[in-house]
Amino acid sequence: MLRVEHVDAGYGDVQVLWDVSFKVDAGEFAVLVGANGAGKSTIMKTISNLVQPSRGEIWFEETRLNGIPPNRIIDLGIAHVPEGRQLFPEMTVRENLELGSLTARAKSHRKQSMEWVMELFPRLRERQKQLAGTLSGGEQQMCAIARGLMSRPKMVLFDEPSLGLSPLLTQDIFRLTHQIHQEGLTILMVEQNVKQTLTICDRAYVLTNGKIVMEGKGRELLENQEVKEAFLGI
Amino acid sequence: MKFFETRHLTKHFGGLTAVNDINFEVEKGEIYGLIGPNGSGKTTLFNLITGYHPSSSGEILFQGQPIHRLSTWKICKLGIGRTFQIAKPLRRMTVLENVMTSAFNRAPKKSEAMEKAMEVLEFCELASKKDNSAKGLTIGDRKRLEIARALATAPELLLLDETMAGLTPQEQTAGAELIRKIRDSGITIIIVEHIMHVIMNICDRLLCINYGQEIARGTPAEVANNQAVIEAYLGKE
Amino acid sequence: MKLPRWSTLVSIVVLLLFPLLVPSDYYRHIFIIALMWVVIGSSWNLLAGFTGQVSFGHAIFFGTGAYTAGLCASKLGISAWWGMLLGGPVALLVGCVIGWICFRLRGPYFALATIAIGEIFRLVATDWRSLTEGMEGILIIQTFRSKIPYYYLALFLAGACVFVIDRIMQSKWGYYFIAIREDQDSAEAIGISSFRYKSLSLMVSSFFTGLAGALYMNYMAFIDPHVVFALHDISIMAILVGIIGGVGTLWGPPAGAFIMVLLQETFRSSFFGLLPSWVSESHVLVFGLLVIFVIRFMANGLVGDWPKIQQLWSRSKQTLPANGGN
Amino acid sequence: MEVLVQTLVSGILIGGIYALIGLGMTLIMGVMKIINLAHGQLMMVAMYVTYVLFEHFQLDPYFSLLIAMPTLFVIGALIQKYLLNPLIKVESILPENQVLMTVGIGMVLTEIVRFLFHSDYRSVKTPYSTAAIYIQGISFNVPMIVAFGIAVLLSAALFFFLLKTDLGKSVRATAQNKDAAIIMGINAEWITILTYGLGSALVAAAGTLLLPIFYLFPDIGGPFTLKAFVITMLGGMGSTVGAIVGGVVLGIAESLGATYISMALKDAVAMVIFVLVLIFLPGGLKTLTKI
Amino acid sequence: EETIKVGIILPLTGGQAAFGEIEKNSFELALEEINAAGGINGKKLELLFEDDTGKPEVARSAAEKLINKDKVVMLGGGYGSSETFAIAGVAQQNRIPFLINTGSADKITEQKWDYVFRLNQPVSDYSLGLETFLASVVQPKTAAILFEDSAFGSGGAKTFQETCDRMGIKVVLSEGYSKGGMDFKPLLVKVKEANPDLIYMISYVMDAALLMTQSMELRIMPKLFVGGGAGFTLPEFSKNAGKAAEMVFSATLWYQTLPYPGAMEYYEKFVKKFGKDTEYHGAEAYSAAYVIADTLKRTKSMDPKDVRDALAATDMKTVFGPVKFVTDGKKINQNKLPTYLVQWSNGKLELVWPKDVASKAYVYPIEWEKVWK
Ligand SMILES: Nc1ncnc2c1ncn2[C@@H]1O[C@H](COP(=O)(O)OP(=O)(O)OP(=O)(O)O)[C@@H](O)[C@H]1O
Ligand SMILES: Nc1ncnc2c1ncn2[C@@H]1O[C@H](COP(=O)(O)OP(=O)(O)OP(=O)(O)O)[C@@H](O)[C@H]1O
Ligand SMILES: CC(C)C[C@H](N)C(=O)O
Ligand SMILES: [Mg+2]
Ligand SMILES: [Mg+2]
Repeated sequence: MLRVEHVDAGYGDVQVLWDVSFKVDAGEFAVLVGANGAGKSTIMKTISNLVQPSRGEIWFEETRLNGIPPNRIIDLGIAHVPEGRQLFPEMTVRENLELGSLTARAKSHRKQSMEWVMELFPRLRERQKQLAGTLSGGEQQMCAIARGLMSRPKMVLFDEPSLGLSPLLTQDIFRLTHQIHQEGLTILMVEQNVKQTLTICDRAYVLTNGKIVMEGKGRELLENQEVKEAFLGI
Repeated sequence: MKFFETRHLTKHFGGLTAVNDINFEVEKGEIYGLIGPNGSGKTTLFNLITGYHPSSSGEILFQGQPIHRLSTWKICKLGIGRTFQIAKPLRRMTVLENVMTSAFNRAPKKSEAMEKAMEVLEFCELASKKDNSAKGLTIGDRKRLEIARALATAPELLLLDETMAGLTPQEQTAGAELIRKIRDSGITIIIVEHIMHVIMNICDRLLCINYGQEIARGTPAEVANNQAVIEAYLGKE
Repeated sequence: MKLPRWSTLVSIVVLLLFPLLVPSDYYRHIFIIALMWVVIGSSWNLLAGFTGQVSFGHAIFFGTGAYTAGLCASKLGISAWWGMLLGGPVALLVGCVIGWICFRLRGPYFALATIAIGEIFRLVATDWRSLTEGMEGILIIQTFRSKIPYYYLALFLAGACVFVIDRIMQSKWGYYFIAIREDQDSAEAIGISSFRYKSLSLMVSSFFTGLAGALYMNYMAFIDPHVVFALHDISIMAILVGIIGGVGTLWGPPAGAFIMVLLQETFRSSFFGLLPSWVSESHVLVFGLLVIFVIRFMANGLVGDWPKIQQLWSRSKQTLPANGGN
Repeated sequence: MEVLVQTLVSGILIGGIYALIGLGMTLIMGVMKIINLAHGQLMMVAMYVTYVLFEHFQLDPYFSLLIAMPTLFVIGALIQKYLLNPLIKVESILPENQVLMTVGIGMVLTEIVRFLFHSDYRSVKTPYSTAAIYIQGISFNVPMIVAFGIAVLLSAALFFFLLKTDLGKSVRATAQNKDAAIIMGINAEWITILTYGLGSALVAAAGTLLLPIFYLFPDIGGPFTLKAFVITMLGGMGSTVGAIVGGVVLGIAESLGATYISMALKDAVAMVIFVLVLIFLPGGLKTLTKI
Repeated sequence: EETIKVGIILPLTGGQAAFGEIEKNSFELALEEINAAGGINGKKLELLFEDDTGKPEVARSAAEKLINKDKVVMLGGGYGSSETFAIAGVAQQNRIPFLINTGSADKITEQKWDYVFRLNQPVSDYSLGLETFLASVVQPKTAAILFEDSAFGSGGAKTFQETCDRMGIKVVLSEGYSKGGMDFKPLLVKVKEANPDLIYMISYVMDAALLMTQSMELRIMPKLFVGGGAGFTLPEFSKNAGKAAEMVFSATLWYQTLPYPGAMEYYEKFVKKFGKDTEYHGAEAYSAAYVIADTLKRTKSMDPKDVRDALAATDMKTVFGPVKFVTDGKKINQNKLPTYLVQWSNGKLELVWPKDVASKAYVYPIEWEKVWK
C-alpha cells in the first residue's frame, strides 16, 4: 500500500534520512523504532510531504507522492497524527475535530465520523466544548488521534502517540490503536515504547541515524539481541 | 554544607504542578541521574535550577548559597552550566566561536578564551570541526557542541539534559565515556537521560520522578528494581 | 563578511583625499550627509544587526543628540559644538531609560515599542515649546563657511564609529551580542546577562547616533522635531541603510549609507538633470522599489550577500550549468 | 458635564472607524504575525478607489464599498503571494525582513498614487457629510454612526466567519499551528493570501467610510498604520471583539487626552497607552475578556 | 544659445507638494511670458527647478547642487520655513542671492544675511489687516486661538497672542494641534465652553475645513471665526466645508481683485492654462519670477555681488504688490506689504477689509443659525 524507495531527506543542509526504503501492506500494523533523533518523525513528515525528499520516491497505492503539495496528501487517504499532538490550542475539541474533516469526502460524512470518534473516545464527547490547549496530555492525544480519523483515512501515521503519557494512558492508547487497526485501517506507527509496540505490531523497522538497519516481524525483533541492547537497555 | 541541594522545590504552570516538593542533594564529584517518564518534570527541574523559570516555592542551595532568586546568567557565573534538551547552538557562529562565547564567562581576554575553547574542543573531540558553522552540524556533533558550550563556562556543576538522545549505541558509549571524563576532571554532574544502559552504568545515584514527584531514589540497582519505577517508567518485564 | 585589507585602505585614502580632489561643495555636502548616515546606520546595525534588537526608533537618539547641541546654543547660550561632547552622553542616557523599558519585550514587540516611543519624543518635542521652540525649530549660525572642517569631522566620526564597532565585535562584547541575537535563552545559560549586554549595545549605538545628531545640528544649523525625530526619514532610513548594505556586517551599513544617499540624490536630481523631470518626481518610488527588490532577492543586503552576488556574476560569465543548490 | 459627554460621544464614534482599521490589522497580525507597516497605505489606496468612483462615476461612497473592498482584496492577495510569502522561505539574519518589506510596499503604494493623482488634497463631499443628530445638545455625527454600525456589522460577520465556517476555522487553525493545518489538508499558503486579502479589504472599508468625513492625499496612510497597531495590541491580536473594544478605547482615550491634556498630545497619549499595554498587558484586553 | 540660469527650490513631492506645484506652475507661466517678451536683454532666462521634498537637508543638497554644479546666478523659491532657512544658509555662505517668496518664519530675515531677500510678508504680519478690523468694527473681549503646531502655526499664534494682549483682548484658550487630525471635537468642546467672541485659527486647508464643519456640528457661535491665512483662503476650503465655510473671515496676503496691476489677469491666465484655481502662493511665485527677471535685466554683470546689489535695489510693482526691500526692525531685505481680510460669501472669497480695496462689504454681525440652516 505504501512504498518508500531509497529516500534521502533532511532540513536545509542537514541530511537526516539516508537511503530509506520500506513498505507497508494494506491492513498491516507497521512500526518504526529508533532512538531520539534517528529520523522517525522525519520519515513521517516525508510521507506527508511536509519534508521534501531530495532523492527517492514514495508511492501510496498507485499514486506517486513526490511533489504533491502536503495539504493534498490527506485527500489520498493518509492521515498524519503528528508528534507532540499539534492541536489547535485555542479552538475547542469539536472545532479541532471538524478541522480533521475538511476534505470533500470527509466533509460529507462529518456527522457520522464525529459520532464514530466520539464512540471511540467517550471522553472527548464530555469535553467537546473545552479548548484543546487546556486538555490533559492524554486527552490531547485522544483528540489528535480522533482528528486524524475524522478524515476517514485508509492509512494513519501515528508519531509517538504515547509521548508524555502516563503508563496508564499509554495502555489506553495502545488499546485504541489496536482497535482502530481491527476496524480495518492500515497503520504506520513510531513509538518509543519499543517493547509494547513490538508486541502488537505486524511488521517493524529499526532506524538508526537515518538508516533502516533492521526489519522483521515485531516479535522476532523483540528477541533480537541488538534490539534488546539498543532499545531495552538490557 | 551540602554541595547542591533542593528543598521542597515546587513549580506550578497554571493548574499543572510540573515539579512537586522535590528534595534531593548532590555530593561534589558524583554523577547524579534524574529519570522519569516524558513530561514528568525533569527539564522543568533543570529550568528551575538554572533560574530559567522562577520556582513557585522551595529553595535551591548551591554550595550553601541560595540561588533560587537569581537570574540565569548569575547562576551560570556561580558555576552551574547546563545543556538544553533541544540543542540551542548559536547557529550563525562557528563551532569555535560558539565555545569561545562560553569561555568568556571565566576568561575575559580573547586569547585566553580562545585557548580555553580549544582545550574544551579537544576534550570533546570537536577540534577538527572548529571552523564549521554550528547550524550544519550532525545530531551527534550538535549534542557534543552543546556539552562543549556548557563546559567552556567552567562550571562546577553541570546539568546535562538528554545529551545522548539520538546517538547511535557506539556514540552513546563514547558519550558516556566523555561524561565520565568530565566528572574525573572534577565537575559534578546531574544528568537526565532516557537511555537506561547509560544511566545504569555511569550514575552513582539516581532520582526517579513522575508527575513532578519523587517515586524512588538510590543506587541504580535499587532504583531499577523499585516496583514504582518499573510500573511508571521502565515497564513491566 | 570581511572586506580585504587593501580595499579598506583604498577607501580610507579616497575618503581622506576626497574633499581635496573634488572641489565642488555640492559633492562635499553629499559626502558629509553620507558619512553622517554611515554613523547612524552602523550604530543601528550594532544594536539590530549584531545584537538582534531591531529598533524602529533611532530617531530618538539622533534627535536627542541634535537637540542637546541645539539647546546648548538656544538655552545655555554656549556654542552648539558643546553638543559634540554632550550629545553622545545625553543620547546614551536616554538609551538607558529606553532600554530599561523596552528590553523586556522581544522581537516585533520591541520594534513596535520603539516606534511608539519615537513618536512620543517627536510629539512631545513639538508641543514642549518653552524648551524646544516647537516647530519653529532651533537655528544657529554655521561656524565654518567651508565644507572641509565639517567633512573631516564627519569622516572622523564615521571612522571612529566603524572602528569602535569593529573593536567591540572582535571582543568579548561582540561575541556576547551575537550570542544574544542568535538565542537569548542559550546566551543566558552561558552566563550572559542579556539585559546588561543589550543595554551596552544600545548605549554604544545611542551614543554614536546622538553624536551624529549633534553633528547634524552644527552642520545644518537648523533643526525642528519633525526633521530630527522623524519616523520615516530617520528611524526607517537607518534601517534601510542597514538592510540595503547588509545587517550584521561591519561594512554593510557604510556601503548602504553611500548607496542610499547617492542614489537618492541621483534620482532626486533626475540623474543630475540628464533625465526628464518625472524621474525626480518618482524618486521615492524608485527608492521603494529598490527596497522591495533588495529584501526580496538579497535578504542579507549587498555586503551580506556579496558572495552570492559574486557567484551569480561568475556563473553568468562562465555559463556553468545551473546547480540546484543554494 | 456637556464637555465630558460630548468628548466621550465623539471618542466612541471615532472608535468605530478605528475599529474598522484595527479589524483588518488584527487579522493580519493575529494570523500571519506580520507587522504590516503598509496598512495605512492600503487604506489610502482604497480611499482613492472610492474617490475615483465618486468623481468620475458619481458613485456614493457607501456603494463603493462593494468595489473598493474587492479591489483591495486583490491587491492585498497579490502582495502576500508575490512579496511576503516568498520571504518566509529565505533565511536572513533578521526575522524582521517581512516588516521591512511592508515598509517598502507602503512607500511604493504612496508614490504610485502620488504619480497618478499628485499630492493634491481631495475629498468626497456628500450631502450627509456634515449631518448630525442632536440629543440634548450633544451632537452625533451621522456618517460616523453609520461607520460605527458597519464596523459592528463587519466585525460580527468576521466573528461569524472565523468561528462558524470551515474556511474561517482554517484561517484560525493556520494561525495557531501552520504545520498541523497543512496536515489537515489546509493550503496554508493560500490561507495566508486570503487572510492578507481580507485584512486589506477590511481596511478598505475603513477608508471608504472615512472618506465622506475626512479627506485624502497620498501621505495620509502613515498615521493610520500606527493607530492600527495600537488598536490591535490594545484589543488583543486576532480578536475581532478586541478590535472593536480596542478601537473604542483608543477613541475615548484620545478624546479625553485631547480635551483634558492637550490636542497636540493626543497622539502621544495613544502611544503611551500602547507602550503600557505592550509592557503590562502583552495579550491586550483579550486576556481580560477572553474573546 | 546661452541662457541665464536661476535655481528654484520647491517641495514637488511630499506632503506640501500641492502648493509646490501651484508655485512651479506660476513660475513657468511667468517664465514663458518673460522669454516671449525678449528674455533678459535678449538672453533666455532658464529656471532650474529642484525638489526639496519638504526636508531641510534635501533643500540644502538642492541648493548646493544649483550653486556649485549648475552655477546658477541666483536662487528663488523656498516654501516651508525650515527648508527656506536651510537654503538661505547655503546661499549666504556661497554669496549667491536668494529671493524667498513663501517661507514665512520671521527669523529667516533676522539673521543679518545680506544675500537673503524676502518678497512675502513674515508670518507675524499675517494678522495686521485683521487687527484694524477688530479695533474698528468688532471690538471683541475674548478670543480663542487654535493653531497647527508647525513653525507657521505656532509662530502665527505667538504674534496673534501679542496682538490680543496689545488690544486688551483676553485669550481664553490657545491650543496647538498636530496637522492631519480627524476629530477636532474634543478641542472644540473646550472652545465652546470657553465661549470666546473670536476664534482665530491657523490651519492648512483640510484641517481648516474640518475645524469649521465640526464647529458647525457642535453649534459653536462666536461673534466671528477668523482664519490666519493659509488653508482658509483656498478654494478647497469652501469646497470641503460647504456651508460651514460661509461668513468665515480670513487674513490673507493677497487677493486677485486687489488693485495691483495684473493681479486679475494673472489669476485668469493661471486658471485658463492649468484648469485649477490659484491663490496667494501662486501670486508670490509669479511675482518672484518677475522680480528675478527685473533684477537680472538691471544687474551690471552676472557676478553674484552685482546681482545682489541689483536685487537690493529692486523697486517695482508686481501682481503681489509693490516690491522694495527695506530694513524693518530686526529684519533686513524684507519686502513690506499690507495684509488683508477676506470673507467667504456664497461660496466665494470676497475681499472685505481694508474698506477702500474691498470687493464687497463685510457681513457682521453674523447670525449663525441662519447661515448654517
Ligand atoms: N525542523 C527541523 N530543522 C532542522 N533539523 C531538524 C528539524 N526537525 C528535526 N531535525 C533534526 O533531524 C533529526 C531527526 O529528527 P526526527 O524528529 O525525525 O527524529 P525522531 O526519530 O522522530 O526523534 P524523536 O524520537 O525525538 O521524535 C534530529 O537530529 C533533529 O534535530
Ligand atoms: N512553560 C511551560 N508552561 C506550561 N507548562 C509547561 C511548561 N514547561 C513545561 N510544562 C509542563 O510541565 C510538565 C513537565 O515538563 P518537562 O519538560 O519538565 O518534562 P520532562 O520530564 O523533561 O520530559 P521529557 O522527558 O519529555 O523531556 C509537562 O506536562 C509540560 O507540559
Ligand atoms: C511654513 C510655510 C509652509 C507656510 C507658508 N509660508 C504659508 O504661508 O502657507
Ligand atoms: Mg519524532
Ligand atoms: Mg525534558
